[in-house]
Amino acid sequence: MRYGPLLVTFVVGTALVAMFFIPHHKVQEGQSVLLDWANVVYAFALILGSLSLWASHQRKFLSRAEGWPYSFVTLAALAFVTIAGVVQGVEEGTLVNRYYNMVNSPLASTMFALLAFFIASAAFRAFRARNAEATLLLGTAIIMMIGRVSVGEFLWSGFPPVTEWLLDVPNLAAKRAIALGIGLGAVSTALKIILGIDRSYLGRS
Amino acid sequence: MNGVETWIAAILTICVFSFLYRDNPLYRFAEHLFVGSAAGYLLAVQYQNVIKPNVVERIASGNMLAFIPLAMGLLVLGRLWEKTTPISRWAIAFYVGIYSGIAIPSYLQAQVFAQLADAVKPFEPGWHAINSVLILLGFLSVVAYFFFSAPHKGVHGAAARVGIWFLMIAFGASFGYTVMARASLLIDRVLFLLRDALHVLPAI
Amino acid sequence: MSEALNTSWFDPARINLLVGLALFVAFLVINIGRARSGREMYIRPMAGLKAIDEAIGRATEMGRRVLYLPGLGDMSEVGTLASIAILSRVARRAAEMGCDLDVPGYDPVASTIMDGAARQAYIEAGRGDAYRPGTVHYVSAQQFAYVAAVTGIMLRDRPAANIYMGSFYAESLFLAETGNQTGAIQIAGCDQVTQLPFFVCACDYTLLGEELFAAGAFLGREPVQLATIAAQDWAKALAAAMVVVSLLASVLGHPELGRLLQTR
Amino acid sequence: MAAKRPGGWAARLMGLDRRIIFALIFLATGLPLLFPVNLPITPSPRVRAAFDTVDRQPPGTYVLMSLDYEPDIKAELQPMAIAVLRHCFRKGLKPIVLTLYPAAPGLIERALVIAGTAEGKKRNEDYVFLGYKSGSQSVILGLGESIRQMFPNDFWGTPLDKIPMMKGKNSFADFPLVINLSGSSIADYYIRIAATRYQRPMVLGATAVMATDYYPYLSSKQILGLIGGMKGAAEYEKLMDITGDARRGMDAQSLIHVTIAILVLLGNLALFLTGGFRPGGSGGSREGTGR
Repeated sequence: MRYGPLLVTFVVGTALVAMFFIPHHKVQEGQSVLLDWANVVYAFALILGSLSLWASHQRKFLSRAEGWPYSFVTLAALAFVTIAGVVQGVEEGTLVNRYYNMVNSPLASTMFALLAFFIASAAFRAFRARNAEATLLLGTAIIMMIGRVSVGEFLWSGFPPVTEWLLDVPNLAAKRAIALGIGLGAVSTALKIILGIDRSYLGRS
Repeated sequence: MNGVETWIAAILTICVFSFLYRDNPLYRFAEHLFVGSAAGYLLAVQYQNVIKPNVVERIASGNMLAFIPLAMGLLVLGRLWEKTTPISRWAIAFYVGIYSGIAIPSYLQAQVFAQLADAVKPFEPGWHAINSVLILLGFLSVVAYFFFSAPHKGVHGAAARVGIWFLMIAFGASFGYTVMARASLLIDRVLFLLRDALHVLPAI
Repeated sequence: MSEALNTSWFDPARINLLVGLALFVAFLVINIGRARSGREMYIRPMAGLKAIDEAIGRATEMGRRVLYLPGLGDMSEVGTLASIAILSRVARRAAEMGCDLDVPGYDPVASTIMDGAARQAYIEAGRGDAYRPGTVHYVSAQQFAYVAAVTGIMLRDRPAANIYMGSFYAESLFLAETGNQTGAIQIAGCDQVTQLPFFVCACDYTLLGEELFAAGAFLGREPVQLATIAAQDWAKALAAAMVVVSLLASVLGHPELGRLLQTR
Repeated sequence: MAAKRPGGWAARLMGLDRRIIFALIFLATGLPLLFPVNLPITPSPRVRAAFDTVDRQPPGTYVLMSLDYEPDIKAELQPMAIAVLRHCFRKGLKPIVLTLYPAAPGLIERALVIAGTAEGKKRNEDYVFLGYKSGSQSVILGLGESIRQMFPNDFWGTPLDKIPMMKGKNSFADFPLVINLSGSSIADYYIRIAATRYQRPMVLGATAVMATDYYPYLSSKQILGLIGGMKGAAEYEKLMDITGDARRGMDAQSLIHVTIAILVLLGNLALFLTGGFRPGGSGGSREGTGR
């Protein structure tokens, strides 16, 4: 029982790595079947998560804990959208699709839009030329900001080419080195899991 | 969207903007409504696009193979009760095995080999070669900065220091050119409020 | 014309990737051997990781929670796997110090895994009974619904420390800026390059890119784990050397060395 | 008022309440929308290349348009879609439109109605909307084989065989031009499959953040034009001589960027006055910049 799951991870993991190198159509079909199974496991994990989300808000609502009316809103929305979506579907013309355009979409796009405010407050607080490095950071950011809008072009026609040079040379060099490091770090992390060196995911560290 | 739906969307938009002032009942309402609605939408989409085609319809059409993913899914639900929690590890092990196995070759190809293939492209002709040299210098100095097994001292320390300068320029550039994307989203929301909700601006 | 069904058992165009992978596994095995034979594995200190202990200590003194955000990547993002390894170390420290932990989850599978990992960490710290069942709780798998819920936690529960470890996307600035506003000490580690500038600007400590992957091993301090970081360094040195050598070769008129790295 | 120490207002400025910054950003967005200034827009070579590629198609040419963006990021790509659709209609081209995003059909239907009424074009005569199909990469591969296998009916349920416009149109081969507007990796699939494998001339529209990653494909001619973000869409509207949401937004873009730049400069002026600058850097601690 203890080593069973570790063996499953090793066998399945090694098989998926091997499938990358085997173009045989039967093997590729096998891979897509395994991926479909993984998607089903994800769906059931989502059900598990949603049940625990429901339970925590229900507990808060029934015990009239602080903020219980808000929990009722979550419970009502969760129940309505799930039932309507499962019964009628979610595509264009269904109830849930109209609800999505009326509730989910404006909430998501407005939350996304708040980033414009936070980028301003973060720039104001953090872009302080305390030392050489901070000056490099804020100087590049200012040049990039001004150079990318029409007023920048208006002030000096050289702005846009400078912003493109910043992206094509220093930014590219640093991003390439970071990507290389991330790639090797990711391969190492995934290998540790398949080879059983790191078992924290099984609740044993 | 018809009139009422536009108004509801506009009210929810204002509830979210109110967060900028401070945390308040309007924002808290929008937050809880969003958490419930999003969870519901995800469950509905997962049922329609994953569970129904891969499990319900396959079993209905007599494909017995579909019982395996169903069984693994039920193993995951085993975590609902204390004594059945250990058996859920089998489904988790399968899931982690799948995505670790996929990750190794795809990260190796996209993040390691693709970057190196780009890095070894021959120098550009003429004075553009300066850019190629700068890119190589930047690449090597940032790699030196990320080296773990040696302290940042001596030549390695100097290279790491140059690496920090390249990192700072890269972060400044990346920060700067993200501003436009975020500003676009805010412009879209304010345009929605001014035109579609308040009709202060003419419709297109 | 549909492609004839492929029946070959090996794709020769991907031989270079196979060699690369074999080399990496070899580096791993060699370094694990070195670590097991007792050689001391030096890894340079990372300020962000030292700060995690201080942050948990400060939260314990103030009697407030530590908020651990595992990122918005699903399990196909290896940053999420790295975050699980870091969480089990952070949970153990929190258990030893008697500090309360709060882990709002984005990916449902990762949330399930982290619940197990955190529970196990408390048991190994001898504090199995102190583990609060709702510590790891799934919140939402929609990007900004998750942000709405987490910012609500930040502003109402006022955790003393916010730890961001994993793959974060456009929402990174929203979370870090709100956290900064509450005065919490903030430590971030992220493998999404475009989000690093925002964490650098809004957090006290930021682990850059691959430092996220080294953090789990570094916090664990087990020799075998440190060996994997050494293996990464060997591979990085080899990659840098290959770039220099093949550029030199192409300048001297032999560009074919570079074509070895082309992949399909 | 008693003469304050010069550091007085500077110290206050350093600790400025961020809600004042939020109010400034709100004004910088709303005012230019209400009172447009119309700062000059000069189309960049990349957007002009995209415009020329569409412009030189003879009337009646069929164009495959894949519009792949969710409502959350429609700010940059919806105005772009409307401008490109109007261009196709004005040139008498025949766009066949589809999407690979589940929540996009409503948006695209609205874009087609706006562009259609503006240029006097009608459904199933001048354009066809195939709607949404899940499975991004597999759908694009499918379009190389047979459109009808991927999209048996159009968005409103009419079988393709009953639409005269679709007669003889079976796969990529029948489309001399492919246009993809995307906010994600779907652009890579179209470049790899439509442009490279099936050698289709292709124009790409992308969000501002993504656009820079596709400059190399332009220089390698895998794509013939690149429209980047709201600025690219505004440039396309300028070339079309129309004023859409992109051009309306450009004044606000400039004012927001200038506002942030001025705030940062003021903050540093205040820092300088309160003696915060330590020349020569503070050693290796990169985190110092974050505080």
